[in-house]
Amino acid sequence: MRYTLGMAGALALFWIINSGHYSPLLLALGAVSVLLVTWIALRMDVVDKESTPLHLLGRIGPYFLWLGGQIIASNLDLVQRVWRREPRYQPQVARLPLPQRSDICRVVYANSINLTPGTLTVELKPDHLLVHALSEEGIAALEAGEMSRRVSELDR
Amino acid sequence: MSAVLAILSGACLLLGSFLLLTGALGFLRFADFYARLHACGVTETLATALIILGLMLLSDSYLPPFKLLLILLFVLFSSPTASHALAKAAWNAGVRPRDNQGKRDLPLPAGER
Amino acid sequence: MLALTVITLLLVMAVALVRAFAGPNVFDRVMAANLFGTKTVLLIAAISYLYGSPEFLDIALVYALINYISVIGVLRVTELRNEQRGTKEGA
Amino acid sequence: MELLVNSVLLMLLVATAGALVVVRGLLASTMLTSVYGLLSASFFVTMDAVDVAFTEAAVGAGVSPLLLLLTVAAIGRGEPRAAGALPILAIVLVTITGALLIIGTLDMPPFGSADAPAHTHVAPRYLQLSGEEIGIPNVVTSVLASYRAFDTLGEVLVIFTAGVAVLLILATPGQRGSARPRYTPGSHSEPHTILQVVSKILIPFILLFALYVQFHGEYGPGGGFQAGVIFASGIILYGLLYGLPTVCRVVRPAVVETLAAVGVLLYGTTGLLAMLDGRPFLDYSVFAANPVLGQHIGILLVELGVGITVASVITVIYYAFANQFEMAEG
Repeated sequence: MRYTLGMAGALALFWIINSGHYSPLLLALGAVSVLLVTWIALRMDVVDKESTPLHLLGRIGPYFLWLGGQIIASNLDLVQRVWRREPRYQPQVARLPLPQRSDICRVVYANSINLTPGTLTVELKPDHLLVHALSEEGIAALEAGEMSRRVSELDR
Repeated sequence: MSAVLAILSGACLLLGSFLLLTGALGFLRFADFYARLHACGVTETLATALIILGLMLLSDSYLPPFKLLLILLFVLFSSPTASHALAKAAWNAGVRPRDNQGKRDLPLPAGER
Repeated sequence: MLALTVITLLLVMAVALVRAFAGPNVFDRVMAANLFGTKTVLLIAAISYLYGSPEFLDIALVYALINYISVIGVLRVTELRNEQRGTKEGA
Repeated sequence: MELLVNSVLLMLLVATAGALVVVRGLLASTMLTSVYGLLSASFFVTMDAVDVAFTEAAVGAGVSPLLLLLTVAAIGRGEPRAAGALPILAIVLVTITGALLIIGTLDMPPFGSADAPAHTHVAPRYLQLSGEEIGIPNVVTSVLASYRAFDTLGEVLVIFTAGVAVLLILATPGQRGSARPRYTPGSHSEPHTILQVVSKILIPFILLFALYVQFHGEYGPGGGFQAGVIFASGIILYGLLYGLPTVCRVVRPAVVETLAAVGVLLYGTTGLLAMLDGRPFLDYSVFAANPVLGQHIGILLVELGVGITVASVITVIYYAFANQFEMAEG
């Protein structure tokens, strides 16, 4: 129920931000649309703690700030690799452990790896990730486990 | 005030454009499929964020910035996911990563083929 | 600056097109199409500011939402191919 | 600047078209088609044809590559190399037709000229009076759903007929002209955790955005056609990730097939209601004492009909196609 309400709330917010017209007719149509979509989403069985991660909301902010820093750093690294006369990179493939138990955290972890340029999740298996990286440093940084630890903390 | 905003937005747009060019260059120069995928990643995260931020600073009414924010949010959701889907599809189809000359296959962790 | 951004975007789109044409492998073309999609989102957003008509943003929003569906379609196609090959080998 | 953007986009468009002709391999062609769609949408945007751009965005770059992909999945990726010598007849025919078309454009008025027939016939009236007569900001919607509502009814019928035709051709044998999955394979061998979780978050927003486009057609770009396509692509995304049987359980084929007809009927009935009152077909002024309000209600109803039909027909076509390749798979 909590998740249903959360999703309906998010959808209503999406409608209001997009609409820009607040006549009674359009607001009523908006309410009907939100109800319809929520109903379809319930039928699709996509309303659960993964699609509406309310429990993460409090802790996700600081994580995104940290992730933003990582993204900028790895972008700068990639920029200097690309603009050399001879593009310099040493690709690596490695397996990483996947300690996160909940699907949402695994996805946050995998997509954080994807969002930082230079590392890319190729496969997400039940107990490990297959990661392709442009350099040994990229793999080493992931193996050091800071990102993994921070993602695990989200769920706690 | 608006002059400061204009300068800030110009800086964001300029940096974003530079990153876009970087990504395109990498996309053109890298020898291996997976490496090119990384180059796309550069252009898609930070450059998108910077350009959209630059545009947001240019708005004078309140609705467009919100829409831009939504666009940024959805791009940040979908672009890493698309990269992953693409890598997975290529892996499924038997494309294996190569070294930086695009000649030899990389050593894979034990158990992968 | 806006004009510069638009020109850069067009240039990047041209580069993506070169990749889409040159390949070498089919996934490079898929990647190029995907890159093209995100660049179109940005191009339409930038043009909407350049021409001063914010209603274009809706179109950019549509792309941002549905751009990645075709990549998922490609993933499904390769999977089906693998499954078919698997059943043939099994038989 | 505008000229530069337009000419670069057009050059890219021509290059893509050329590449489409040369490239072998159907998957590659499909991707180039999607690039072509994206480019034409950008081009329409720069020409200020926002509603057309919207349609192209949703159809040309969204749904049609997907349907092509499903076709590729069903028939395989290879394209046989044409055997034999150059297709001389085809080249001659294409050259002559192309030349005739180019000669034809010479008679057209210059681009944007104010005294072109298109701008002197009914367009001034639409532009000047639609504000008073219909009272909605988006003139395109006024023209489409009110002044030219009868034409639009024809277009909706075309879409409906296309859906029926696809069903007739691709119907599963023994199921009375319907394409429904016959068997229930187990869940996918490997779940797509990342894609499924992200799509779980995005699908409700795609669907709601479709409805937003549906109901704001009077104010901004969009309307029933675009909304229907976006809604259907949300459903197709769900189907791609969770499998055809699951999506058929959520959105039943029988319901979708009925809805395709309901949309057309809604449109037609709106028109008939006017006739019951002794007014011409599709004259919306009967719906309220105030004619402008009547126009509002009428446009909302017919756009809803369009949206329902388009969404249903595209979903039906997806079911029929997907059923085809899942049968090839099984």
